[in-house]
Amino acid sequence: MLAVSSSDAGRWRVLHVRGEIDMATSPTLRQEIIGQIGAGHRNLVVDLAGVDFVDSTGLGVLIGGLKRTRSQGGDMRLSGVTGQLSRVFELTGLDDVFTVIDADQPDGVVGAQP
Amino acid sequence: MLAVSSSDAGRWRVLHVRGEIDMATSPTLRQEIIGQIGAGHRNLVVDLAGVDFVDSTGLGVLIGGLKRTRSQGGDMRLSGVTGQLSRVFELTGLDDVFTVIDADQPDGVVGAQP
Amino acid sequence: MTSGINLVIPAQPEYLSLVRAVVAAAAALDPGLGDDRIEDLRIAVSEATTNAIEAHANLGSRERITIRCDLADDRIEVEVEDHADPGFEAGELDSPGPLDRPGRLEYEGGMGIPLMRVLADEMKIRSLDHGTAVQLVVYASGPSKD
Amino acid sequence: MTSGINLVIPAQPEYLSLVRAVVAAAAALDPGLGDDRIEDLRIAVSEATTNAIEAHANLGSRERITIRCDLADDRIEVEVEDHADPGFEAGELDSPGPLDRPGRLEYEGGMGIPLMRVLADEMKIRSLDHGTAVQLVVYASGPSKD
Ligand SMILES: Nc1ncnc2c1ncn2[C@@H]1O[C@H](COP(=O)(O)OP(=O)(O)O)[C@@H](O)[C@H]1O
Ligand SMILES: Nc1ncnc2c1ncn2[C@@H]1O[C@H](COP(=O)(O)OP(=O)(O)O)[C@@H](O)[C@H]1O
Repeated sequence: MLAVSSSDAGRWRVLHVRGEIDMATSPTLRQEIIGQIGAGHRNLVVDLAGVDFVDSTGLGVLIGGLKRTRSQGGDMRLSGVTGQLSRVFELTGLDDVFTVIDADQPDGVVGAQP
Repeated sequence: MLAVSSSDAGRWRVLHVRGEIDMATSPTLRQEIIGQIGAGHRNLVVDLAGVDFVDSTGLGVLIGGLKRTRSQGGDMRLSGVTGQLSRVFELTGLDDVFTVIDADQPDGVVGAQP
Repeated sequence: MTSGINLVIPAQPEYLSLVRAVVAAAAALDPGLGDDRIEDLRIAVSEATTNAIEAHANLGSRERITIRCDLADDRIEVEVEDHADPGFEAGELDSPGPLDRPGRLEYEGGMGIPLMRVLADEMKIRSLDHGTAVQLVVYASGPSKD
Repeated sequence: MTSGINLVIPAQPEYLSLVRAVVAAAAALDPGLGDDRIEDLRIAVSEATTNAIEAHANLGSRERITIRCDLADDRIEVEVEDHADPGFEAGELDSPGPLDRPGRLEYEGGMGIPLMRVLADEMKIRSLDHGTAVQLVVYASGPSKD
């Protein structure tokens, strides 16, 4: 099960993801990211606070999103990376690739780094 | 997993049960009930508020406890019977056999019906 | 059976909660099955597996128990197959006492099969060459068994 | 293998969460395995099963995937066996790229096998006659793989 809702924080479009991101659900997230970029939202925050599992398929979708936003002159950041997520981000070296922002102060941090 | 702790409410000994009561765990509950009766506690309340599953083996242990306390001139009552538990109690007719007391006011109801 | 799940477990009670978790997860894949019916199936399968474990224990058998979940469009079928031989005694199946027969509550056992019968929409017990198969069916749009 | 659990699932991604739940529940029966190691095993088995499902999908195969959990005193072994034939291409197994090789992050895939390698204490891939078996071992008192 995966559910995605969205909200705005300044120039950032925030996608709030809930559930597990694996081979079954990652196409939903990919479509959502592509749809947002297509609708003109080149600056995305993917809020993973409601996600308790991400597999390599899900990591691939996040990498793809990062590359897509950047190729449009935008950017993608993550928040809510804890537990199992921080473990796989660390093991794959993705913690160095993604800008992970503090879930408690998303606006502040996001606003401070345009 | 099954965990049992106990407390006193007037003349009643209250067993607070947590976990699932099935073939794997019901021997623990049976031993606990027998031990309490052996230690002189003939009036027992089994608080099932922390239990989310009871199978027929568990129901059998509760019936056994009721009979054992009564054969010693005591009694056994239940509290916290909700969800899956109320379904199996209803289907087996045990809701008519056991006195189920309100978990919110255990002392009051227990004290009122010596 | 290509849309089915099989689970094979040792005939030991500590695996019961795993069986319940698998059945609940399998049943949740059927969009037509409400939470109440999933719960009914979960209880019924737990009872059938308990009986199978008990039958193995009585015989000291170390063989394993198979739980097959078969999801069809309109129903979920679960079969619990054990290898405890001999299985049911002759006649035992003909008169499973109803839950409300007078005096039944004098006994601390004997509630498993009657519970399965009221919880499942269909329940069949088959004697195998070297064991027993209990089949439990719950229909997605089945009559509420309450 | 009498203390083992087998799970057979259709080669479809919606069964992945069930596989993770079963592996976690099986691993939890091993008192020597901490929550962190159970989590490592759960991720690794999920990756192996994902690859198996993908291999079946690529071939349009409708056969099922078997996940065997074998609990021993000092370790838990899980084997994921698929029936996607041919399995790995020759040579593919010899050079699984490490996670940190330069440019690897240019690709959105290729993280599954490296993740399994770092998460499990042992990982072996065997080509079968008609498929692939991936074996993952986590030791109860094994070296922390952090
Ligand atoms: N799988 C089985 N193999 C052999 N006998 C069984 C099996 N399941 C049930 N039985 C028999 O049917 C009886 C009634 O089962 P049940 O209603 O579940 O109550 P209980 O298990 O408490 O006796 C059991 O005592 C056992 O003799
Ligand atoms: N069970 C399998 N059967 C056949 N090929 C496999 C299997 N598992 C992995 N592979 C091959 O190994 C490659 C690398 O796998 P992996 O590291 O998990 O990354 P990804 O699945 O993202 O490509 C796969 O692309 C596939 O070609």
